Amino acid sequence: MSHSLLSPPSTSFKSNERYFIRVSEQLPSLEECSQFVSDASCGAIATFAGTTRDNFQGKKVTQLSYEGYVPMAEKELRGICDDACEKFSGIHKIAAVHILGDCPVGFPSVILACSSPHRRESIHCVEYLIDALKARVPIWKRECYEGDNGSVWKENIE
Amino acid sequence: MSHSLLSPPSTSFKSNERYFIRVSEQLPSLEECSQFVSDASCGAIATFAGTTRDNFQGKKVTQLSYEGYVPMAEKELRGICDDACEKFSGIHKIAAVHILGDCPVGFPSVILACSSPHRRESIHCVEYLIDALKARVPIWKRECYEGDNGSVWKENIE
Amino acid sequence: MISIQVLFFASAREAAGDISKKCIELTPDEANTSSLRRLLALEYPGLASMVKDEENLTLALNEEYVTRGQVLALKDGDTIALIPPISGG
Amino acid sequence: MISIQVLFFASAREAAGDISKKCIELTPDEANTSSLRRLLALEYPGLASMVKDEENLTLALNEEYVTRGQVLALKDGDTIALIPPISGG
Repeated sequence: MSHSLLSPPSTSFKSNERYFIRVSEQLPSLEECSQFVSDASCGAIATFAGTTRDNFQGKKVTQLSYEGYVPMAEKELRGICDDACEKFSGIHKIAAVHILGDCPVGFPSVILACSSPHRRESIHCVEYLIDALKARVPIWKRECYEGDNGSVWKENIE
Repeated sequence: MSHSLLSPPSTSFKSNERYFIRVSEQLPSLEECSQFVSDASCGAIATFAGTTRDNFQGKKVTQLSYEGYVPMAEKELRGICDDACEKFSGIHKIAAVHILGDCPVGFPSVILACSSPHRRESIHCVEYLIDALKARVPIWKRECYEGDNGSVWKENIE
Repeated sequence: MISIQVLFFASAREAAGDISKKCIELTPDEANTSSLRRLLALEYPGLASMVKDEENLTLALNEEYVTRGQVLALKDGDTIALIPPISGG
Repeated sequence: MISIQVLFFASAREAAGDISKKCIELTPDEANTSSLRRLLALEYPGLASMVKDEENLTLALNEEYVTRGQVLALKDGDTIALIPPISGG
């Protein structure tokens, strides 16, 4: 896949679907998520990507490894998108994708993108989406530490 | 520039600079902005892209055309980034780029991206950045309408 | 007797001895989520403390969360998933 | 006499007859932003109503906005930009 410096809205990744939902070992790119939601009627695209950090409470993290209850995770993501569209009436399209399996430091594990005619709704929607995803979607991450420090299943506390 | 489906943090677009500021006819891509801000210490990247809408108050828009006071616009963007880093202490890096010249329907005119260890600050920062950009940065857009409907210089009201 | 499918995820999967999926038969008396928790605790001692604690392990019935405190009837062909605290994102 | 550079943008540029840049000479008495607005209104009639109205046109002195109501002294070599209402984004 090749992008010019000035990326036009690609037709290759367009769809009549309102949502692009995926929980899989192949995470779509930020550009693909953005292109999915982009639309001539929309002046705003907001995105959020969660990436693997190299540290947790002083321990060096080597990677995260994700497990998911895939059909239910995709169903919950769809439910979150429905809730978001009800809450933020201007939202046009949403992409919500999450990785499974290993996610090395610096790589994205989750990407959210949404579009709306005006900016406020997209930005607030993306915050709503990541909060809801962390609260509702049945996905688990194991954090792996350097050396003999093993690994632990994490828990979203917020 | 080529991206795999699972984009690693590229080293090609890394920089020791904290900010990537540009006001020019060649707008960097969303992926480049995201890669600039990505960092192993950060678990969150938020972005905002403003794109040309195809309509305004019932009139069909064919394109926007941007003019800027480039050195001052870049200076103001830098000032906005400094203010944002003071306001949101976790912000690691920021990209703030704006197009000049013609911007057809669906194309991005402005891209903002920032990274932070945790999600809340990046998302709030990106909202702060676009609000401040619209309030402070000396850039003007002319909206061009279909047929004989001419064009007008716009004014940010909010 | 009815037959349901139980899915184990993450720490619950490991606590059960790395079992991901198990078909379980229930008598009509046992055909509810509360009895199922008791049966799973007996069958998988490593899972016992977790599966008996609603704070720690949520159930999903046919891909819908079971609300805390709720006891739902189970019928033949249902799928129950054991959902330890989630950590997506 | 001092010499300053004036930059015209967007609607101000068009109102002045599509002039982007102009070198202007000021006497010591005129060497301030308030007098400059008056001189520009005389020199560019199309720009007059705009340049006399601080609500409508802001000045930037050497790439810094001049606060509304403020009158700043100008010195040789300064750059003043005429900033109509902005619309970036």
